[in-house]
Amino acid sequence: MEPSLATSIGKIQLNKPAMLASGILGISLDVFNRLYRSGAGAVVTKSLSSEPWEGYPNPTIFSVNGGGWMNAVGLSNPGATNFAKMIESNQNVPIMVSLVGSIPKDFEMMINEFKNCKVTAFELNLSCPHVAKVGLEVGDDPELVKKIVTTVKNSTDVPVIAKVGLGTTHYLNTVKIAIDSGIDAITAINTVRAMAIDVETQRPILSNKFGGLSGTPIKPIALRCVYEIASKYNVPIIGCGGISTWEDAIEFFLAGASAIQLGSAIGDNWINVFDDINKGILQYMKKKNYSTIGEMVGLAKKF
Amino acid sequence: MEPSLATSIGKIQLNKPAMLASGILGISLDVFNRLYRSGAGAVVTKSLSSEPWEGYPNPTIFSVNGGGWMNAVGLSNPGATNFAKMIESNQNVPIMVSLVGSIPKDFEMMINEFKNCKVTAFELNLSCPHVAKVGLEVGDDPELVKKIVTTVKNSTDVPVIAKVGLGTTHYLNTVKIAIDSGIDAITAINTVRAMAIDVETQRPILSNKFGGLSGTPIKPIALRCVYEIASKYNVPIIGCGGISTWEDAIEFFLAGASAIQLGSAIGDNWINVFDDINKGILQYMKKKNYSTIGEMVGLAKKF
Amino acid sequence: MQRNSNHTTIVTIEKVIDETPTVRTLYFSDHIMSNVLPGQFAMVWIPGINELPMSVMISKESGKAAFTVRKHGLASTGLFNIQTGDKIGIRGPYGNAFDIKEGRLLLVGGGTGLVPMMRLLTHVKPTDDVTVLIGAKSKDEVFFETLANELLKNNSHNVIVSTDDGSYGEKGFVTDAAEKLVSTSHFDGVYTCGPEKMMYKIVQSAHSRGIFVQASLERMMKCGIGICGSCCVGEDLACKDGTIFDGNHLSKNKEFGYSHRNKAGILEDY
Amino acid sequence: MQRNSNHTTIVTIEKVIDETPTVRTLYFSDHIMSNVLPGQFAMVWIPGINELPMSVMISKESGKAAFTVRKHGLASTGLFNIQTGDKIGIRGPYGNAFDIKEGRLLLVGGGTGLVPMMRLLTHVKPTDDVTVLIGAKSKDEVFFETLANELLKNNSHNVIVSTDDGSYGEKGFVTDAAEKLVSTSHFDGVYTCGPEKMMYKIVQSAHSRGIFVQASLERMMKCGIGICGSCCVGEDLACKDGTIFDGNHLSKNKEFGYSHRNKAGILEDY
Ligand SMILES: Cc1cc2nc3c(=O)[nH]c(=O)nc-3n(C[C@H](O)[C@H](O)[C@H](O)COP(=O)(O)OP(=O)(O)OC[C@H]3O[C@@H](n4cnc5c(N)ncnc54)[C@H](O)[C@@H]3O)c2cc1C
Ligand SMILES: Cc1cc2nc3c(=O)[nH]c(=O)nc-3n(C[C@H](O)[C@H](O)[C@H](O)COP(=O)(O)OP(=O)(O)OC[C@H]3O[C@@H](n4cnc5c(N)ncnc54)[C@H](O)[C@@H]3O)c2cc1C
Ligand SMILES: Cc1cc2nc3c(=O)[nH]c(=O)nc-3n(C[C@H](O)[C@H](O)[C@H](O)COP(=O)(O)O)c2cc1C
Ligand SMILES: Cc1cc2nc3c(=O)[nH]c(=O)nc-3n(C[C@H](O)[C@H](O)[C@H](O)COP(=O)(O)O)c2cc1C
Ligand code: FES
Ligand code: FES
Repeated sequence: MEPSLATSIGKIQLNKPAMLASGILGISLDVFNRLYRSGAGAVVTKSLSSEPWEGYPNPTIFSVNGGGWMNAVGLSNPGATNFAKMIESNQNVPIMVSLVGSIPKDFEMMINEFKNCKVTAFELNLSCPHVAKVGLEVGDDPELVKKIVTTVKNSTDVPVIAKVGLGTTHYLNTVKIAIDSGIDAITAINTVRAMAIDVETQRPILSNKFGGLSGTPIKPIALRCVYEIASKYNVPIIGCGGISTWEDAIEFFLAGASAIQLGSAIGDNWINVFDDINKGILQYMKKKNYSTIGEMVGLAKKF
Repeated sequence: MEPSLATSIGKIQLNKPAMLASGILGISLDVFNRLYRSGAGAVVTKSLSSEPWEGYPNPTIFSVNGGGWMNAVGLSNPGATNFAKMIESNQNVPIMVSLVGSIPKDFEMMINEFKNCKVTAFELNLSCPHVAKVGLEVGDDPELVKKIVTTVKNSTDVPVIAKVGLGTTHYLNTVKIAIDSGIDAITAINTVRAMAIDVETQRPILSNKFGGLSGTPIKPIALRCVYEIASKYNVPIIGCGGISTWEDAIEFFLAGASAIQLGSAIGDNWINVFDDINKGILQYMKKKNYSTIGEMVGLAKKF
Repeated sequence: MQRNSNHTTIVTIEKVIDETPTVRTLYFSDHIMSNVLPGQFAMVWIPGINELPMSVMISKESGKAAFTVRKHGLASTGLFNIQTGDKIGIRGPYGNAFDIKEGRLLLVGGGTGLVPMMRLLTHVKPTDDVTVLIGAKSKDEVFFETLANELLKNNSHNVIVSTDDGSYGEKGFVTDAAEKLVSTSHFDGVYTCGPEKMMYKIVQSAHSRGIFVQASLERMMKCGIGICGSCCVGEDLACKDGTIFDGNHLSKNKEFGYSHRNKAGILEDY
Repeated sequence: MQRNSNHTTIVTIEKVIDETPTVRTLYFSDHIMSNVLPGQFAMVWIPGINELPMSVMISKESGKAAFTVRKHGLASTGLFNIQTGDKIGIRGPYGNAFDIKEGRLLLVGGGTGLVPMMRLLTHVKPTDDVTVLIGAKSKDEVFFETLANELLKNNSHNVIVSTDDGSYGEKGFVTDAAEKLVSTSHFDGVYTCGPEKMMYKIVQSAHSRGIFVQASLERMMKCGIGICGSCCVGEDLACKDGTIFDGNHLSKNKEFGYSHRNKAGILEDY
């Protein structure tokens, strides 16, 4: 039997396991359609806020010497209301809507905006490392995480995912609180707080000084987070961070992820990366005689 | 005037700013001499414990796809007593002795072993990410850090450095406690907890499963830590993490480091890396008209 | 070591030339930028201020390149105010290039949209017959007319300026002048860069007559390399799939000529 | 994509040959390992057990290589027990190579130290006159004698086995046999690999007579690439500066022949 690329992340069913990560190319329905055609199993939108945000001035993204990317786009986004209107017509593409906010009410309000949209899941960004008052500053506050997840879960029947990252408190605590508050799945990880300085002008390169490191450099870190979460908790996991090849994808499955997201790899290999990864996974499954992704998930945990 | 490579890290004076990081090639006085001749300003020893440790079985080190190294040598070391004997004859090389332990008494005892040795500084390893009960597990416990630093400072007149890393509590808290307890300088950062899985055999590659990521992938993270510490506290800083070129060194000076350490770069470029970096720094200083390293330290903070 | 085009290289501005009261050309030395293909752009870092996409302007001196910037908002004014000896950062080149046909060519440029047109002129064959249409609001906004004539001195050529107010050259919109040209004579290729409404009309004029036409699109750009999505035009990413698209493709794009996204990513009408 | 020698590649064992009751040779296909230089080693991962440095053994089939392992502690026993169809990981090759002189050559190997000697034999010139000295405790520990003769079938050659107990070949220590040879006839190069005490004597015998001699050193190895320091011999790192050193260098090294470091890095006498 031909192996299947379909996977389920708890209640979420996807035809293909590699998704577009939040913030990458993620502001237009036309582009979502194109990515879906290119082999993405789902697309995650840019993180949306209750009001439109312009984000930080440029430079907001650059390629790091020695691999990877650093960004501080500052969560620029058209706002949940504008965005919901834009994807109202969507029928085909599994869209996961990423949300940022500072208080439970922000999230409640935004989720309400999407009541007429076909949304596969909401992903709560509790882990952006470079914007004050949202992202990690929320994820680092256990009480707030609890309140937000509880509120969100009460506001919608759509599955809700919490996206975590390396903050000032231990991400495993955030995961635990999110699970205890009813979260459906975890995405791990977001970018890692970092910086770069231009030696000629002697100033930080990003306008925001600090940014988030993504791409190959963070893969070994992301993989250990997925493995740690999978070893400790029984929660569906989406692996994210530095994935750019099918081998990377398999590593994340073996560590315990049921699906993966990727962003930076698009900067290196453009959108064919989805197709390349899908093909590689299929070949691996044939060789190892798996018929479903699920058979691989967490296999490395037994060692 | 010819610029000078000499630098001071608080009370510590070095002729050259690039040091060998702990754990790299660091178990023999003959090798220390060789590295010193190759242009290292100082060498940090492997982290020593009160008893000899064999460390973990191999594989303990491997090169990461996409750059950098991952290791879980498990702090193998001959023990403080054996090591102190070995370096008793040292006259030339500025040696910084790195120490690991679980309780204040471990450190007190070890420092006592070195009373007949010429030691430039002690570096407390509060940040090894892959050995239970020591390293990060100590660094993550604020009360313990306070007790250890206080005890060590009372046991010796030699300058004491705390080496921090990304743990489960915020490293800036550890820095603050160390400073409040009288630390002389901070080394930032140690390796970052990470892992890799072999897709063919489907098992973690390191015998210890988890290891520490070092080399180019962690440079942007290390740099932001140095910048964050320098922006928040008035403490001499030694930058460490992914430094492999003179530009990297300058970035760390500009961020606020008075000296740097490097390890992984030796795996890529062998020990000529010290000479290459020294030459590059000198050229940069000439071009920018600096006569001392100190003039550069922290310049990027004003932005 | 080979330069990674995605890493910012710092260059020093060596010469600043005023083209008009609001447009300046800043020259610098950089071997890679001096040899980019016509239509390619760079991301230009003005330290402490911003980073902007800029078409790479030609220089007559080999190994040199330039940016021609119009003073507008904070960022472009920051670049405009850069002086000789100041440092800026550049990365790239990014984007595709014009597909230059042979024979009778028509180039239509408005404002700083003339920059890629000038580099295109350095790639035409001596046998080509080239018409350059320069559009401007008024006389004091006209620039690169002399340069265009100079670059074409070995070609059969025609450089026509039209100003909206008639204060210089022909009076009227450059789009009308273009329509007249393509409706009365044959062209093998039409190339345009400038305000989108202008390009839209040029593309319509040419494409509806089956003439090969290409336009270089401007969109909000943050990364320049196809990551951030801010430059999307329908399902295209201007920085990665473009910036140059041909008439065929553009006639199917529902955003071209009508709307673009602002800094927050909200679709706004032109 | 070119293989990064520092990344572990998984290979499948295709054949296992018993050399003695405690020594086995495991064959696998790997183009890079099949072509390493004589003296080079690999880091061999026995999944779930350990990773060990192993000299790369030759195979008669092209594109294949092997490891010849003596069952000793946990790790080597793990490798010894690997069966046909099992997978191991390899990275490398690491280390330098023998500097092979021309003329009259003497190779002295003890135990698995014969492995690099066998590969060296595949690099001698047909005009070389080659003597191979194989040392073993007793008859049932002798291996590679037939192989050595076979590899040298086109050379003027002499393969001599000496056993400590005289149960096979000449009776006595291989070091005495070597001393006798170098004291009675001229050699252009002497090469040795085996127990360090043995190598120490061979190096002394040859070096004191001004004969070019090289020995391949064994030390505790964790990284194989000059990071961990576990393999240091005086100021040398066996994995990076060696494993092969010549008599000149070794005669100045105060640890060679006397002491080595254990897994904790403590200097222990041989
Ligand atoms: C490929 C390309 C090539 C360009 N070449 C030139 C050139 O050669 N000379 C020249 O003067 N201008 C050029 N521009 C336009 C230039 O990048 C700026 O858009 C313009 O200078 C106004 O910027 P501002 O920040 O000063 O204006 P603001 O007042 O800050 O913004 C006004 C408008 O400018 C546009 N804009 C601002 N920032 C950006 C940005 N990062 N990317 C794209 N658009 C932006 C937006 O439409 C914005 O609404 C080019 C743009 C693109 C996309
Ligand atoms: C460059 C090199 C090439 C080698 N080639 C071969 C070969 O072709 N065939 C062969 O059988 N053996 C070879 N060895 C020796 C082999 O690596 C092991 O040392 C030996 O197999 C014993 O390992 P063990 O772990 O089973 O023994 P243990 O009982 O665990 O240890 C016994 C002793 O073996 C040595 N040892 C253990 N682990 C290592 C290690 N990682 N690196 C180096 N020494 C270690 C130490 O001296 C240790 O005290 C080579 C060693 C080196 C350095
Ligand atoms: C330009 C850029 C913008 C991003 N914006 C967001 C965002 O809005 N919300 C979010 O949760 N993550 C955001 N991320 C993080 C990614 O979703 C992802 O977690 C991270 O980049 C690691 O994956 P990668 O290595 O595959 O890129 C952004 C990343 C990049 C590079
Ligand atoms: C093989 C290896 C062993 C290490 N052992 C130690 C150690 O014993 N104590 C310690 O404080 N850090 C240890 N480290 C961490 C380094 O000192 C350094 O902090 C880290 O590698 C980052 O620097 P780099 O990127 O230049 O290697 C070790 C690193 C490596 C690669
Ligand atoms: S500018 Fe970022 S995708 Fe085009
Ligand atoms: S084995 Fe690590 S330095 Fe040689």
